[in-house]
Amino acid sequence: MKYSLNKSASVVALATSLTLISGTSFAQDATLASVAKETSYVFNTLLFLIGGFLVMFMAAGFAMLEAGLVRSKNVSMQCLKNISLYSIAGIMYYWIGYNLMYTGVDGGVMGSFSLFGYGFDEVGKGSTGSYSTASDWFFQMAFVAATASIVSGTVAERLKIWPFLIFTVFLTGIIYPISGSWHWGAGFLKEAGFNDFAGSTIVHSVGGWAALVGAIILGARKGKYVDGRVVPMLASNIPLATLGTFILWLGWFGFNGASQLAMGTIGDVSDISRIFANTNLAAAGGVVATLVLMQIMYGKLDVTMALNGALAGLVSITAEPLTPGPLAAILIGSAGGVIVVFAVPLLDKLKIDDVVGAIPVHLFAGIWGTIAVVFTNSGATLSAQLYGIACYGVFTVVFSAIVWLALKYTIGIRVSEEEEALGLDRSEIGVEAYPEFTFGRG
Amino acid sequence: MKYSLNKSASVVALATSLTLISGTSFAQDATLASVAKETSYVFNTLLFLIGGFLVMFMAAGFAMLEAGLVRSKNVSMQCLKNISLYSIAGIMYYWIGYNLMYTGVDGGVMGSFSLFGYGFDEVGKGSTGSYSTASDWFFQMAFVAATASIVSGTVAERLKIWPFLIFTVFLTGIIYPISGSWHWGAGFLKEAGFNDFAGSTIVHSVGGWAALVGAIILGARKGKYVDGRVVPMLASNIPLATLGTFILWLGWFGFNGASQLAMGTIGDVSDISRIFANTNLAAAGGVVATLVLMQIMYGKLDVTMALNGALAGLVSITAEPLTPGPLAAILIGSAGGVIVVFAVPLLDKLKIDDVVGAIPVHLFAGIWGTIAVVFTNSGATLSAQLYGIACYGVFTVVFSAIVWLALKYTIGIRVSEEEEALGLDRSEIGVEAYPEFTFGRG
Amino acid sequence: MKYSLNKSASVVALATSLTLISGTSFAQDATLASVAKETSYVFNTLLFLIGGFLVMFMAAGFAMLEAGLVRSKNVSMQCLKNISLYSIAGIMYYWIGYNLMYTGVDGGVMGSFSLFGYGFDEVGKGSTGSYSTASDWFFQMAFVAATASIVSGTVAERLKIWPFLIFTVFLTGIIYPISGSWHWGAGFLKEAGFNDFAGSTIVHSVGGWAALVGAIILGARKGKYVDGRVVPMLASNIPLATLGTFILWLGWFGFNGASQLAMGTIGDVSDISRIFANTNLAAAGGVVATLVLMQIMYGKLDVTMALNGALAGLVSITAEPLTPGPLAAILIGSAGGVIVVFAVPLLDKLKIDDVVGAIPVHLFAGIWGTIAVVFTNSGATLSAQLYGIACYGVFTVVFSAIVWLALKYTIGIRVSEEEEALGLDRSEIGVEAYPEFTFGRG
Amino acid sequence: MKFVMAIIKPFKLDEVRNSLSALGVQGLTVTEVKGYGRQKGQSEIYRGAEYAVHFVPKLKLEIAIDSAQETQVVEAIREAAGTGQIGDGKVFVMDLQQAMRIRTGETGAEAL
Amino acid sequence: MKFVMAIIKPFKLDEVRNSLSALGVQGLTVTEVKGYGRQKGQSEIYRGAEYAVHFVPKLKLEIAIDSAQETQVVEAIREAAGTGQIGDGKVFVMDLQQAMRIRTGETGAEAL
Amino acid sequence: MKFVMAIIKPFKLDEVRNSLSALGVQGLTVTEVKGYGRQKGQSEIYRGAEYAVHFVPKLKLEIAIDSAQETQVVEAIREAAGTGQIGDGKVFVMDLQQAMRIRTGETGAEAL
Ligand SMILES: Nc1ncnc2c1ncn2[C@@H]1O[C@H](COP(=O)(O)OP(=O)(O)O)[C@@H](O)[C@H]1O
Ligand SMILES: Nc1ncnc2c1ncn2[C@@H]1O[C@H](COP(=O)(O)OP(=O)(O)O)[C@@H](O)[C@H]1O
Ligand SMILES: Nc1ncnc2c1ncn2[C@@H]1O[C@H](COP(=O)(O)OP(=O)(O)O)[C@@H](O)[C@H]1O
Repeated sequence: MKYSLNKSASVVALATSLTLISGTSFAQDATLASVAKETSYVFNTLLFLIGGFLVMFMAAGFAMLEAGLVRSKNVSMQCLKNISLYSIAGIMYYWIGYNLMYTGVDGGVMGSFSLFGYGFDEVGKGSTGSYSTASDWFFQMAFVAATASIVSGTVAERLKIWPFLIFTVFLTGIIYPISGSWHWGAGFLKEAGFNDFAGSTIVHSVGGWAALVGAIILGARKGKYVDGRVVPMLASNIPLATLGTFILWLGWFGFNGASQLAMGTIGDVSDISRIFANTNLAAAGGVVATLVLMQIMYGKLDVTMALNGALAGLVSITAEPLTPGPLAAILIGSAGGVIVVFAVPLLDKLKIDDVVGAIPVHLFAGIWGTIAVVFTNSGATLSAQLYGIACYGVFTVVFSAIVWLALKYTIGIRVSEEEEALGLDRSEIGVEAYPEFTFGRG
Repeated sequence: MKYSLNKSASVVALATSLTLISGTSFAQDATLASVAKETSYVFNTLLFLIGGFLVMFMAAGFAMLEAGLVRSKNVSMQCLKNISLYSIAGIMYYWIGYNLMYTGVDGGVMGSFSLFGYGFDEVGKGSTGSYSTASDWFFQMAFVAATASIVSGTVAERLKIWPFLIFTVFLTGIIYPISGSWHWGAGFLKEAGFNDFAGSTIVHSVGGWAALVGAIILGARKGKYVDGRVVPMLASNIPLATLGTFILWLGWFGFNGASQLAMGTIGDVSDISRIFANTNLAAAGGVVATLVLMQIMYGKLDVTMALNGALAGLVSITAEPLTPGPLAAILIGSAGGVIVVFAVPLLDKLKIDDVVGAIPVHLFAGIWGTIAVVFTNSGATLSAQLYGIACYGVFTVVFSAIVWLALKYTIGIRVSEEEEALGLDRSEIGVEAYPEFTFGRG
Repeated sequence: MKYSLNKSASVVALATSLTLISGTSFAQDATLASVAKETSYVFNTLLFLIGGFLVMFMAAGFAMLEAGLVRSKNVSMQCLKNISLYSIAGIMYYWIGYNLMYTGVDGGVMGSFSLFGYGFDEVGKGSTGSYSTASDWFFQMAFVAATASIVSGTVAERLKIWPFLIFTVFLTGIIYPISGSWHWGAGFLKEAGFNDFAGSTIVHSVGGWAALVGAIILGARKGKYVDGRVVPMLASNIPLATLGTFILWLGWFGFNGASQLAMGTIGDVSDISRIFANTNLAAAGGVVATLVLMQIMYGKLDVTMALNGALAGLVSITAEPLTPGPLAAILIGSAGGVIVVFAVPLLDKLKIDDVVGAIPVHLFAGIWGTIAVVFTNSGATLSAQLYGIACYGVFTVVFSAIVWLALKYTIGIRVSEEEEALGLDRSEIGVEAYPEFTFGRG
Repeated sequence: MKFVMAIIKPFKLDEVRNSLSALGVQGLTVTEVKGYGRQKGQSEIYRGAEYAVHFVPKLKLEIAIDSAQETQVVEAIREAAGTGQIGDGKVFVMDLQQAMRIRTGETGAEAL
Repeated sequence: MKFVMAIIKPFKLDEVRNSLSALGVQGLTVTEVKGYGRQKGQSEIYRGAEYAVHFVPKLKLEIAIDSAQETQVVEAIREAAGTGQIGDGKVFVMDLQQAMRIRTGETGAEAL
Repeated sequence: MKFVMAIIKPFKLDEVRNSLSALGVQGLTVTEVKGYGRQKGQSEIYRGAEYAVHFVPKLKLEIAIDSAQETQVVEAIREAAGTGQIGDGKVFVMDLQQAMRIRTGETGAEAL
């Protein structure tokens, strides 16, 4: 922001100076100012568009990650859930979400409710603001979908398709937009001084809480916990999970970088660059931390943990990717990796069956990242951060519990034991993911 | 465009105003104008480059989609066809295509024919126009490849490799460029008032027509239609097909967005933003429409239909991604999804064997999208749209029928029954796609 | 460059002209200049960011390519190696690499050594240069990782994980940065007139040399060469390898395009456009050359060779993607494809076991591309090119031999015969890549 | 000695293996198979076309045992593998003339 | 009872299954196998290296039948699976001492 | 005739095939199987949870031979497949009543 001030300042300087010698100052000022304004408008909008398509691609990342980590008999289902939730998220966020989150919140707890109330700039005309309305909508929409993707991974392999899609409608149309408005919509948490740059809490923890509640209400997969023992259910396709992780890593540059919300000045684009570098270093730290820790604790590496470690590093830096120096970014990300190594077995001890490790990655690392803001951002206070974390936690847990339970006691949320044994691909959608590779298997 | 006018207007305003007080108006005007011109030149070129690499990546999307939808014994072939066609498309479009399409059409039926006639701007110097020549070539080239990818999916699992590559030479070097010139090359259809913003007809229907003719001349796969029954031949890898669909969805932002052809003004970049949002909503509509319809009609969801639905939604909005409002975009895309659900079984009834559903997605939805332009774009007339659709249909059908038949009666286009049973991977290229996953299968 | 000169020229023109009539020239000049400077600063930085995320994504490309080309029992290992090496590369390049490569080389053989010595621009303030420091770091970092990825493919299926990661530490922290400084760090090779625009030698050959030395010291996979016969070990997943190749192709636009290092002027952005077009045509040439040659020599196509051909085409054009015309680009790339077809069997004759063909693609085609510079770039001399190639070869061979041998005689680098037979996934990391697809196989 | 072959539902493998080892069976060999029988696969819909699935996934267990164990073993399989549902599978018994442990060359019952 | 084992070419499965059910055979079990025999796999080229494929994909059918049906069944398989080409496969017949339906515990011919 | 069934370690396939063809065995059929026996799979760790791998990958060879060859064949397999390590596998021999070559209809030893 500082820079745009400087700029307009100099524009003014020019205006005045010219006023002294001619009546052309207005035209002059207008011209230079308009060139500068137009340029920064284009840059800001371009940032949203690039950031938007990168975050949109994260939907593919989640789909591949989850498709790779579930057993082959549930892979088609995971693919279907992911492309469906991304589609529903877009429609819901247009239909009611965006308004709930961004219009007329002013320090309150939610925006205005209006169906299809949201319109883009007229064709050929831009907005009067400093970026295009549609570009902002597109960018914000991609975030909503990420929240829903987090849930689908945790509750995989036993949740019916339609209840999941209905939950997605509530999550993307109501839960996320309302809670999002508290901070990004300039609601009460903004005023309370809560800081969450790109959504460690607003996106990732919210998704994580919803997933946690879902996992508890749904129960573990049959045969996962037998007489105290944890029975591993192996990932069916490791390279697919690896690809998904890399795609998410790529998308995260848009997720964090474009959350700078402006690119038209030297200051903004340089901050975006810091964010890119920090985001990458945090993910790298997460990976290396899991490698070292797995070797120490188990004497063996585990690729799925390394993948979770990368994502935990990314989630950890998301609340504040700008202010940390490179070393701080590495450390913040590494802590995320450490969290994964300890939290994954912990959840199993608690018999909470999180198929893809989304709860450690998105909820726990999300909380950690939100707290870690205070280490590098002097503007943040621990109390405000904890307050924000608590607000999002309570709201999401309560609201999603209501939706999950309502679904459970109406249409039911879980497939039958036989269907679960047979696999959701055949029982729910009748299309096996790899009909030829699993000859003789359900 | 409006905006660039405004801008130069103000530049002029300044020029004049200064003229009153000094002889420096020229330098002054030149300077401001040159800064503004340079900036918008960079923006426009950058748009082509970003759009270009996004559309280029669609080649990977088609490859994965097709590799996922064919049976495992034909997967390597599908991969080879896709990387080869993309390569051939680039070379042919440089060799003769671009000139045929864009140079000296002026209202006619084709551009000038000249081998290697196309040159890029000199090193260090840009073009005198408002964007770099090479950036435009790169962007346009990526479109040609898409057309060829459409064909490869439909005729999969029975077409020999070389005849396909030869057909690709004609399609990308002659059929597409000539027909493309009619509208985008400012040929007779442009003058006739035909509207196709990003290629529902010019790219997708043309590919679809060529595929349809190929499928008919080639005939169905052995065992696909036995005594009136349709024998399903299951997709071998659903997550791969899902990935391909997501990649195509991503690429479509470049496909439609960069077809605005300029990004240097508030108006242009805001229009691109509208296009991004509409493109996403149309795809979402296509997915949701197939979900609901499949549930109603068959009581079961089918992930491959949902994937086709997303693509049909994208093709539907491609002819006019700018003028529709968000709701209209959702509806236009949903109609594309509906088309898929009905057209896929219909083609089977007609014993037209379209392995990946490219004909419903690209041809039928392409026609629908081209017609749908009239609902939101006041500049378009139904008659002109139908006229354009017909011209492209007739030309592509006739021309590709000639090529397919010529190939059929010379080198032959179809593998032997045994080879087909054994699979093209082993019979034609000797490399199985998954040698270890299909132990004991041909 | 020329263009920025023009621009400042005109700015000066304006300044002077105004000086004649008022004391406002300074303010005036400053304003226009600052608008222009700010704009080009943003463009240049944006180029690094876009180029950076495209090159970062190449890590996924290498991962998929290698995961697809190894046998299924070593796929998890390949995934783990790739995500780990990318992470280590980032940390090492931040820790010591960047300084070694870019600070205070001035014609020498290496930069300054300082731990964590590298800092980004302060928050909100950019650099005083023409782009953000962090954006440059991010872009350069992504290149380092590519070098390490090249190695991992060649030595796959028999190298232990930890020795590989330790080698990666040396390669990305020391070998690459030091040798890179010679040319890109403005070291002695720069002064010697060596030309390598985007790294045919600096990145690809260096990776290739390190891989070659590793392959020789490590020895071939058990059973690969039995009594004079070459025993093929088939790729386990062709579509994955195809996807990896397409991702690399995509990333290469960032690799070569952003190596222009500036985008703020008509000249620069137009040059980037030339680079995009040439890069694409060279890859296309590589593919087509392998197709034709395989048909002639073996009467059968081989998809894995076509994939290698695309990459060889890309590597070949990397040393000089700007000056060639389109036809030259096609020819330079085609030669890369020819190299692959002959070099792959040649290495087998020499019993050098290169699992993924990285040596022909990155080393041989890299050397070819570096030599080919002289055909189109009048500034390059054959002697300087050969001198540079030799320097990089000798240094990398010696240095990496030392590291490989040190590892071999301390912790050991190769798994036991049984472990190799069982597969690295189970012996080293205990997670099979496709536990359900390879029922009954080790 | 006897060669017992059992076709069972895949998810029953662990139960069967456990009850066999309870009987002191030291080893067995499992193969993935597809079964055709009274239990028909559900009819599926793919891209709008209905089709019947003739084959159902099963596991085949092969167990070489001492003749004395025959009845116990068959009975144990029946109990462990039975669900009462159609498609539970079969047990077949053949005569085994010779068995040898490759590692040691032991033959007969010691080899099992 | 008899235990019939047939090694056939994969694409012949449906024909064989049909002609067997025509004979009233109620069930059978299919396994994917690789066969080594007179029919050699074509020699392939991979990355410039030629290699011989020793094993050819086949399907193995296992059918427990009543002894009375033996000749019919073997004959039916021969007709349905035969192409006259090398590699058509084999039919092997062994003695089946006991059969049991897990679901019901029925034994002997009723179990088939 | 005899029906020989051998369970071996996967990487021993080529050696066994070679020594059998040396004996004039014209054909055999291979199946991928998982074996349970004295050789326990190593215990693995997945996402922090330890688990025992009960089944080990093996290959099953089925070879129909003339009775006269029985000892040679069994011996050849033992030599070729043996490593002395636990888990080398087993050889089982059953009586083969009938064999037929589908292509020609030849029966008995000529069919092998
Ligand atoms: N005659 C047979 N020969 C070989 N296998 C058989 C035979 N009959 C049935 N089977 C196997 O047993 C399985 C179960 O038989 P099925 O008739 O479906 O149910 P049930 O065993 O309850 O009668 C079949 O899927 C098939 O694999
Ligand atoms: N002696 C044998 N024991 C077991 N299986 C055999 C034997 N001989 C052949 N087979 C199986 O039969 C298949 C066909 O045999 P082959 O000799 O190739 O052709 P044909 O049956 O026409 O003589 C082989 O692939 C193998 O699976
Ligand atoms: N009683 C049995 N029946 C069938 N297969 C068996 C039997 N015992 C062992 N096997 C097979 O032989 C393989 C090797 O046996 P195992 O006991 O592990 O080692 P060893 O053969 O050295 O005693 C097992 O994995 C299993 O496939």
